[in-house]
Amino acid sequence: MTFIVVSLIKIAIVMAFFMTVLAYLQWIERKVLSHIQLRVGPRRVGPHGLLQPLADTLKLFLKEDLMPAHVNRFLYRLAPAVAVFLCLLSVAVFPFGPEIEIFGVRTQMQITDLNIGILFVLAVTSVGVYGIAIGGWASNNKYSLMGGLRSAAQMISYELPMGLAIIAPLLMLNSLSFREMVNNQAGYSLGFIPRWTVFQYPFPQVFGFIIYLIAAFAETNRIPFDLPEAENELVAGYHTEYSSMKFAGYFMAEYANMTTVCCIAALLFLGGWHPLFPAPYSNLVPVVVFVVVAALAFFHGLQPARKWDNITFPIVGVIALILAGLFFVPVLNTILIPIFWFLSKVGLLLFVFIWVRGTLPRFRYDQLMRFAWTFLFPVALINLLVTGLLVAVTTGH
Amino acid sequence: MDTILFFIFAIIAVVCGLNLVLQKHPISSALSLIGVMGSLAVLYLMLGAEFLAAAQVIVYAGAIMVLFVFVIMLLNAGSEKPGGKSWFAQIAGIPLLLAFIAVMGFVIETFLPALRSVRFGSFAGGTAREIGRVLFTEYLLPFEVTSVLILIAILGAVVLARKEID
Amino acid sequence: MHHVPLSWYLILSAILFALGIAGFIYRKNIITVFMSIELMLNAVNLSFVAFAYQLRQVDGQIYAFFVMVVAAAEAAVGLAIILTVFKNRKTLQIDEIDSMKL
Amino acid sequence: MNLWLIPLFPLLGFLINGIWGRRFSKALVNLFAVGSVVASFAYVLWVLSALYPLTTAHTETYFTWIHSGSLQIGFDLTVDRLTAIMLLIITGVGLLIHIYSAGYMEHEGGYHRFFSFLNLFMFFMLLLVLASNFLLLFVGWEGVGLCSYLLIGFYFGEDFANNAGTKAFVVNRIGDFGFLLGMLLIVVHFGTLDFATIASAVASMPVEASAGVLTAITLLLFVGATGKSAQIPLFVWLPDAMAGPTPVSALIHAATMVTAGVYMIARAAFLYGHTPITLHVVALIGLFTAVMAATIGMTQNDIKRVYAYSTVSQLGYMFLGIGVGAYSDGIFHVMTHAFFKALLFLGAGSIIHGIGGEQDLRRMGGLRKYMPITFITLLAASLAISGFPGFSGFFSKDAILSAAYDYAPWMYWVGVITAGITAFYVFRAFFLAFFGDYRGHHHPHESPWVMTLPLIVLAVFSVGGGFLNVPNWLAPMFPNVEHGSPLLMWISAAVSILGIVIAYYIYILKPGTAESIAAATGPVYKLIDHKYYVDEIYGALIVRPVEAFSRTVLWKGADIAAIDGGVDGLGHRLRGIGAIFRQMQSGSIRNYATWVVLGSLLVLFVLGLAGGGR
Repeated sequence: MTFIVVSLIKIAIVMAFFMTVLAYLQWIERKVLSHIQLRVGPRRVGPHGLLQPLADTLKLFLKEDLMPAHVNRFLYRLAPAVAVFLCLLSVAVFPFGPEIEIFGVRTQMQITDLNIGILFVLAVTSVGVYGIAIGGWASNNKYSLMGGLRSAAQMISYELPMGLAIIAPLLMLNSLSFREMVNNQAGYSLGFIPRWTVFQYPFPQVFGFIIYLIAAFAETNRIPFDLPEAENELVAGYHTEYSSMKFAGYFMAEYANMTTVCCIAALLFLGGWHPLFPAPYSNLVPVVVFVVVAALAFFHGLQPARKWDNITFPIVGVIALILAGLFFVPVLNTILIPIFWFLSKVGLLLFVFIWVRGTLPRFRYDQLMRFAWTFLFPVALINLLVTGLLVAVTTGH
Repeated sequence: MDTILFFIFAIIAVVCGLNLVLQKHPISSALSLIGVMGSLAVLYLMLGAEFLAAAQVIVYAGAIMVLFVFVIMLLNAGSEKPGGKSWFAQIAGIPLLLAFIAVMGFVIETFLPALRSVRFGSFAGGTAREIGRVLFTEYLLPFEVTSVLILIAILGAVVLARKEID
Repeated sequence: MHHVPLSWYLILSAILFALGIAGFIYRKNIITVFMSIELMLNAVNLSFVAFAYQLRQVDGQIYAFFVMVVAAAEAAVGLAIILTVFKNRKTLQIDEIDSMKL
Repeated sequence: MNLWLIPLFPLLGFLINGIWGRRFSKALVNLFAVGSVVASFAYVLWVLSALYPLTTAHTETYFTWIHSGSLQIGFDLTVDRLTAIMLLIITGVGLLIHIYSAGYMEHEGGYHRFFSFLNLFMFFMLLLVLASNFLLLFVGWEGVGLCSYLLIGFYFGEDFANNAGTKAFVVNRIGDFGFLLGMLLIVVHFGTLDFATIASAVASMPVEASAGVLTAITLLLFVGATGKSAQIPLFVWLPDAMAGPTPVSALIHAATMVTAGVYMIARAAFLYGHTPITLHVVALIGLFTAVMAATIGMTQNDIKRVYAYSTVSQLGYMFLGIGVGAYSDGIFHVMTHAFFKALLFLGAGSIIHGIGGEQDLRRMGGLRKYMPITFITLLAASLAISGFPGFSGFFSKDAILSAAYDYAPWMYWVGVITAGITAFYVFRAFFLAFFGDYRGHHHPHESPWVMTLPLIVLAVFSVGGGFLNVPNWLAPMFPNVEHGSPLLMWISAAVSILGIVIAYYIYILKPGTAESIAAATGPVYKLIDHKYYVDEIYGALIVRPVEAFSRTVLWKGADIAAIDGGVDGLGHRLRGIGAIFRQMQSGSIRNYATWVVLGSLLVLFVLGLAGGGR
């Protein structure tokens, strides 16, 4: 009985946190992009536009839910639902912390631990294609059909290199379940180099990581590969005919996919919740980070550039200090530190995504496909072969 | 718990199967086929075939059915025109079908010896490790042959489907 | 009835197989026929796995795996053929494609 | 003594003339043709003089011709007293006829072809006579049949010649068939075909009172003889054989070939001795043939046909002689007949030659003024054939008739009457040809000496032939029993003279009486004139039924219905079955699907039944 209750609680926590992250991810992206492009980004709604995501969701929610006449009714509604459902599904298997003891209940900081975890995620991503393909086809207009087909084709093409890139670290971690993978990445070789897959002994998976990231960009239709819904070419690609909530669904699906992909990368390549350097010192890092944030906040608060700066910045500074204080509570410590490291890695990767979006131009469709099949796929294969060879040699059996 | 799961997914599978047969438009029958495959994946898990379940979803639902959906979308062929079905099929179709199922049921019930009852987890043979070991030792030759088969299939598909550039 | 006897799985696979046959014979669109064949193959896979469970051997699953691989190859080539058929004859109705001449 | 030289000379003549004859001049062809026969005749005389007493047969074996299993047939030739006579007749008369035909064929086309065939005939006849086993005899037998076909059909441009040739050959073949069966029976029964061995084997066997193996053999051999020597059932071919040139008729259809049958039976006397039934049959057939042919001869208007029917009749006498057991008398009559019948034919030839190819007696007459030599020689021959006392015919025919009297008196009286009829029709032809005034529109002229010389020689032999006492020459081979009282001789002579007087009376004194008698006798005359409708009967009984049978049963029935029907039918049925299966290739994929499912269910069912589920 406790199992159900505990898992329900865990699900509640994770979903709440995950949904807020999705919303604010949109905000972060717009802020970062604007600063990259030397503009300010959303500032009207709430301090520094912090309430902007709330406004967006309300807007989409309240908009009239159009149902175009010539559309295949059932499939038109089914497509966004499928897209959203699938991308939220894979969060269930991500561990973000070791085994912990709270309120007398020993549990894992993870919704569930499947011993075929990675396969489950792969399956979900491969089925994810339907959301877009059927959406494009159901809206019954040429642009969305072409958009749907192209994005489906792109996702399938990049699924292969991603799959191979994922298999390579598995050879070294020799387990399919995420928890065991992360456990295998614990420890430090030569004292200070963390045994993350990226730095692990037989063959550091740097290439695998890079290939995975590139494939990830393609999977989530992010900038360099976002041709299908590129505004100036196919109007809006597969979700041209969609409005309000259905459009919001696709929008959310995109960001959810992005975070999922980053979590996988963090777990597979960057050692999940293991800190960068050995224990005693690494515990201080989160405190230092928050203290620095608080200092910056107060500094800006003192020289208000804008009308309310002198109020908003100090508030931010105080919050940062509180957070820093939390890390000193011994009970919370064991929980918060792993979460901190895990989230910082995921945050870093998300920043990379947004950063890339702000800088790189868009691929043409045929370049995109040729790049996948003639370059990425062979390199992933070679990487897999070399890893296999070295693992076989080193483990010696 | 197992029986409930079995019944849910068995019924889903049968309903989707029927849907596949009865639907006019190929896209809806394609989706119902995906439903069947999903429910079968779950049944495989019930029977301890984890790797196969994942493979079923990835290969069948994720790749093959995508091809089907692609082709249906590309060709955009409308739903079937009614009529043209032989009178024999109309009349004798359903009873024959039921008769076939009844016969198979009878055969399964009587001929096969004591069959085990399915308890989830009682046979964990289907793990990736076990399948990998067997696949690359006992079944290495078939594995290589099928890889060649797949290569040929790809070449065939490419040659058949490419536009004549002339 | 705490657990489900294996024979129900077999009966389910029989039902699916029968549905496959019905589709295979009854439908007029090539793609639907092709899909009913896939359904039949899936039914066979199910009985493979069921017997693998019964005999406590993993060989059944290996066979199912190979069936899946072959089905993939077959689907690839079959769909390519359907494409060319459609390109040449502008129709997918089986009854209209009944002579070698175009 | 290499007897094989005798047949070799004519063979060489045949080969030389046959191959290069086309390029030779007529004289050169004559040289080779007649030369080879002269050489052969001379060599025969030399051999006979060397072997003079020849009481026992002189046999020479050269090589083993056939050796299969127990049967051993050698190429070996025999000469004994019987062969000597035949050799003399063949080469002697043959030579005269060769000389005669040199003149007769002067202005005929295919000169070298005629003589090469004639030489070939001589070769086969000599081989037949010299053979010392049945098979070699049969080779000669077939050879002469072939040559008669070739020579009858000499004018192959004419239809009647071709038909006559074919008719002769077919009828002969039927006879030969009987002969062959007889030989096979001999092989089965005695294991060999050699005369000497068979004779010694038969000697110890009892005389067959009832019909036994020997009777069967002799009867079958006799069938062969009737075919070759034109007796009752198979004589139809001889009258038509007159379609050939006259020397051919003289040599083959008078002197030599037709006597082959008589010679064969005489040669196989050791067999016939043991089968009285067959001898009785031979006698009867001989007698009836004689009577029947003689009556037909009376009404014939073509001179060669008259002499053809007289040949058939005289052969009947020879078989009568053999049938009643007087072998030597039969052979004696063969010799005398050879002389006067050859003369008759050559005489007719010179008449035809003289009046430009006309053969019809009604368009002749008064030729004694134009052809004195032919007239005299033909008179001698006619007297000889009708048995005028003192002439050769009288001695041989009378001997046969008296022997017949001892055997069965009624045969004697029938024979004498036939002799009278013979005398009548011979002299009828003689008077029609030579007396009265010439009814033709040619200018008759005497034949050159090259034709008349043989006539004269033959006339001498016809007259003097009777005094060559053949019976006692053949005594050692055939027991010669003295028989018949002189009274019988005088009766037969008187009857023949009576025949001559009647003919003289009808045709010379009162020319119109022939027609009146013909009108008076009405139906009987018509019956005889139409040769007893024998050809028509054969046509109706054999030819038409066989033709009808082959058309309806064999052609329509077997060929079309059975064979064509079967083959085409099979093809048709296969197409039918094919059509059924074609339905399956309807092109509709749904049909195929249904068949696939049904097939798999069937297999499942069979496996279920057979396997039964372990």
